[in-house]
Amino acid sequence: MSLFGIIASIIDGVLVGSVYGLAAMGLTLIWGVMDVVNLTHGSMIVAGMFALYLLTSVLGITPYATLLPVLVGGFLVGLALYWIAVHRMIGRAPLMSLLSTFSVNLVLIGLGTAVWGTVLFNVPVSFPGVTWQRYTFPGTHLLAAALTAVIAACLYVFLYRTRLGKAIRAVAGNRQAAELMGIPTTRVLALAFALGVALAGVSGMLIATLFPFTLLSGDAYQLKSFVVIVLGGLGNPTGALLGGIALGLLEGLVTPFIPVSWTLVIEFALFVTVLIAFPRGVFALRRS
Amino acid sequence: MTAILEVQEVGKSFGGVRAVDRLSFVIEEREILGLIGPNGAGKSTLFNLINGVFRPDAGRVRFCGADITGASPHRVARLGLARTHQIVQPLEAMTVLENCAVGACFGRENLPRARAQEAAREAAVFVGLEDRLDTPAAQLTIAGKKRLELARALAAQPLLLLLDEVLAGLNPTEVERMIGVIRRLRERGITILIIEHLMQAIMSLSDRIVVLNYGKRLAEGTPASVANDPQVIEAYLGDPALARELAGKTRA
Amino acid sequence: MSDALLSVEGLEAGYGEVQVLWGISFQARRSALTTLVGANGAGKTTTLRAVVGALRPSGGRVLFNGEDVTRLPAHAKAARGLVLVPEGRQLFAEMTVAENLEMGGYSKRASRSFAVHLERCFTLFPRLAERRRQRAGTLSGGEQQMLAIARGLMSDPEILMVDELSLGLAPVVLHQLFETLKLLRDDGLTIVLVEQNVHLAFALSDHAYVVAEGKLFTDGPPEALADMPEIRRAYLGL
Amino acid sequence: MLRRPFFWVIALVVAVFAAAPAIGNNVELRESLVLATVYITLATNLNVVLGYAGYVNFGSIVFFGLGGYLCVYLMGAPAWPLPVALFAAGAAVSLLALVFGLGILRLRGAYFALATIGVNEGVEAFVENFTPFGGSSGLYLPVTMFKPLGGPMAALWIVYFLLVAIMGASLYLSYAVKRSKFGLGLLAIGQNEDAAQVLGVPTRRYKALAYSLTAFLPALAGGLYFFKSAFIQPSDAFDLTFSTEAIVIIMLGGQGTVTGPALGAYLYEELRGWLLTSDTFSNFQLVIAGSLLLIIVLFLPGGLMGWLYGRWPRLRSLLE
Repeated sequence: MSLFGIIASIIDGVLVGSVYGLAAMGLTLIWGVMDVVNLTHGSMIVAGMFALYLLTSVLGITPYATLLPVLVGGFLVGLALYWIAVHRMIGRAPLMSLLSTFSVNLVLIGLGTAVWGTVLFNVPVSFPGVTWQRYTFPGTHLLAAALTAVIAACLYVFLYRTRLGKAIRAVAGNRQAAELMGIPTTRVLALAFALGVALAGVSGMLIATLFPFTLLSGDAYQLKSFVVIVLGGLGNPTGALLGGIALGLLEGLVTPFIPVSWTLVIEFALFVTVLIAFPRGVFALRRS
Repeated sequence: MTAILEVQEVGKSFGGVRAVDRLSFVIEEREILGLIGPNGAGKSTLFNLINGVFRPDAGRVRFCGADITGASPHRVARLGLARTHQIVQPLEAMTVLENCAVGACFGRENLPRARAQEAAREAAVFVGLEDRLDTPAAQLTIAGKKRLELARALAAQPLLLLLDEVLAGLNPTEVERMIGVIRRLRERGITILIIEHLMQAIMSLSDRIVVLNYGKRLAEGTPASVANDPQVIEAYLGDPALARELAGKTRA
Repeated sequence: MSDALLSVEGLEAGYGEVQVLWGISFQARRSALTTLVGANGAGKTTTLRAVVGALRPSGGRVLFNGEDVTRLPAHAKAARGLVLVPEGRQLFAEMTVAENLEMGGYSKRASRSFAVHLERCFTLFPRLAERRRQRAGTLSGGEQQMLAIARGLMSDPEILMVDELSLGLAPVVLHQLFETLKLLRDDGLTIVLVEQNVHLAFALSDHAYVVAEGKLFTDGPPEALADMPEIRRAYLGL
Repeated sequence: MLRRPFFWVIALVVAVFAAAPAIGNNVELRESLVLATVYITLATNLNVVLGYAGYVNFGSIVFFGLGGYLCVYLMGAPAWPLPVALFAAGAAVSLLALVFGLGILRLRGAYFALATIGVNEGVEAFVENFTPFGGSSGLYLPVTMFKPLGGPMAALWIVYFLLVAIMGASLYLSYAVKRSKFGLGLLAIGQNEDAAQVLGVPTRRYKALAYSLTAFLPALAGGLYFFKSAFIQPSDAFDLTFSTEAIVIIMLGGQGTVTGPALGAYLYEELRGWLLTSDTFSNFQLVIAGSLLLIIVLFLPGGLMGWLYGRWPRLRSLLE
């Protein structure tokens, strides 16, 4: 393969990787704020995918117009999940929140498979691409990356420039002190959780514009999110985006050279190694 | 007399702050050495450096002649150095007896489980927990948990015991009892290094006192000499002059 | 004392199954500085935490401005001006000084006069103004304590409760902080102080309470208490 | 040992499992009990790490799957006899677990839990690409493999009795560990790892040892299970649902108790059997498992045995 081919592969990897980063942002936000590993993450990604499918095929909405409903719907679902499965687990042993979110995941996946089975879905989305040398970058990839960048920027502005966003960071830093400052921490936790779920949903929707999916795809993307946040540093949304891009870069870099099926092996080996070597994440510069 | 613990030029920093700064002192066998100083002076950090929870940045720690600098806590415990925690660390779901059995099993004697039961019972009775043997640790009062900390350490049959504020949070009667327990420990041949804020207690218990301030040794000597040291009064007991000055301004 | 801004009656609280407070009572007079003293572990910190709602009281009442606020969550009490500067500062270490102050002024009540409070904090603590963009975790111990107090002041407190102001501070810094508290009190702020440095606390207090074993042992003017030998020995560590 | 009531409980369970299908040569019952023995084996071993030492392992199935693969592989091309292949597989998996354990057990809480998922998925992805193991299409055993055991009919009975024995051994292991010094150390780690270390518990070594020790019997069970079906493929061998169910079982029965996992496995099996035969619920197996787990986590965190011991403390001294 030519050098151009490799470069093109890497660029495409980065485009797709940024969407992984978006998914991971939701997961890492929740982890950072309330020390909960949200194991409903995978099913929320799948929910985003199916939301795209249903909204476009049943209601006939144009694919990218589903972004807003998915965001709002994800937020509401997240609020409900927080009160059902997470609220009572705050501050308890990590096992408990792992298990409670895990059990909700089982329920959701179980319900989903009972209704839709595990067949492959594909949402036809077309968007003009960009051609460079002999290589064409699909428009869907470019648009997904662009939307990811916009959403990530919005999240950054929200967390660092608004009062409510800062309150989320304050609660993440020291919940007790935040409460003493008059911040209603329980509401802030629910908000952060809902936001994390909404991000997972939107990322699922974007991923569904790129690749076909099944009801069980969530697991794979959840694992990718884990890899990404371990690279990016737990609880660090900016790091998550970098981690996602790094993962995409890696995928783009290795696919020209080795069979695609080995990338999973490499990713998991990387995941476990990074986890052991840098428990705080490779890009975790902020946490001392 | 022979030194049981030698701390030589030990230092430790956290993010640029020197918690313990080139500190040296020695504890003789069967001695009770008191360690005092303001909050944040580095006392608990020093304990963590001695028993291996932290690794010193500099200096050496010798215990019974062996270099234990940077050795892991479980190895230090096995050698016969036990400690209590300022913030009690009970194994909550386990009973008093089981808590003590952990100490006995993995302490200096390295007892098998069956024999550890005996040592555990004895230690629990020694500190006065005889009627709570089968109570889960979580259900003890603060005073009970403090006692449990001590019992667990004792069950290990230590040569040297590090006591981190075992009297804090006890009422005067309980303090008296605990002081009695500590005295009897020394009679059993255990050397004791004790951190304590209750001045009355530490002055009467200790053979010698080391005063820490900002991780450094501020003074060392008999309780009487330390209590009259103006530097100590300023750093730890509060500066009477400063107090008077403020008082003057307020009531003027 | 009819002009008590805060009145605590028979407060009981604890952690899990362990009860720490066994019916403690005290009052804080308007525009006065009240001190709680007592041995380590006597329940002073627990008292403050139960008063502001960081810990749920299991019995007794907390009356603030004549209103029963016992069961309100901490954030609601803070929003009414019942503010605690907690032991060990509890700053938002990853956030800047300015952001910490902004969080202090989070409640609706406090945010109304945000600019005025910020101005006052920077006047009281010029160091903080210099370091407004610095992360709180990188400040020195004294600066952190200043920020903790300033953050409490940003909440527009009617009553400011300060837990262990002197913890790990150099005497010079401590002196300065006590001066600031005195200034605030003379300005009309009601202050409740828990302090292990009894000398300093008494020098500043209008009234003092001695706490022992989770109960009120005695109270009175600080000079009178300091003169009682049995109190000096048993509870003040003098 | 013989004077402990629990020893007789284990003996009774094993005897019932062995005798029930054997009386009247009830093959149907035997096949339904096979899964129960596997569940009890997996849950009981997992409980030592999860319930005693407090380390949540989401990927415990990796031992089972690797044991299966190694055993089937060794009986295939190298044509090792079953006992040798089985033992070699068990030993190899234990060793591997020790190596993995020393690495990932440095992580705590959620970090460890994630790493276990990573290990399981990584191993599965690896096996899918590993040609000696047949890649994603898996490995088959020829029917002649059953010959040395007296033909397929007899072989299936032997495998079943071996699985029952492994189940019994697992229960005994769990019980013996809990009563031993090693178990005391693990329980201390589960309560407060730092305090345990200060008390002298060699935490790192104990954790790795527990991880390795509890890999052995599940590996044997995996070997037998896949020998029995004469076929193994990655998606069966490393099915995370299996690990998940083991966790549900432990939580249902009571984490950290000796009897809990067995009781939980039995109840879960009953429930599953009932759900699978019921028209309304056959599609909702995961939904039921999930709801059950959520209810336990929210309202009964000690599980059934935890609840029973809470009500009748004397029961604990009798059974634990």
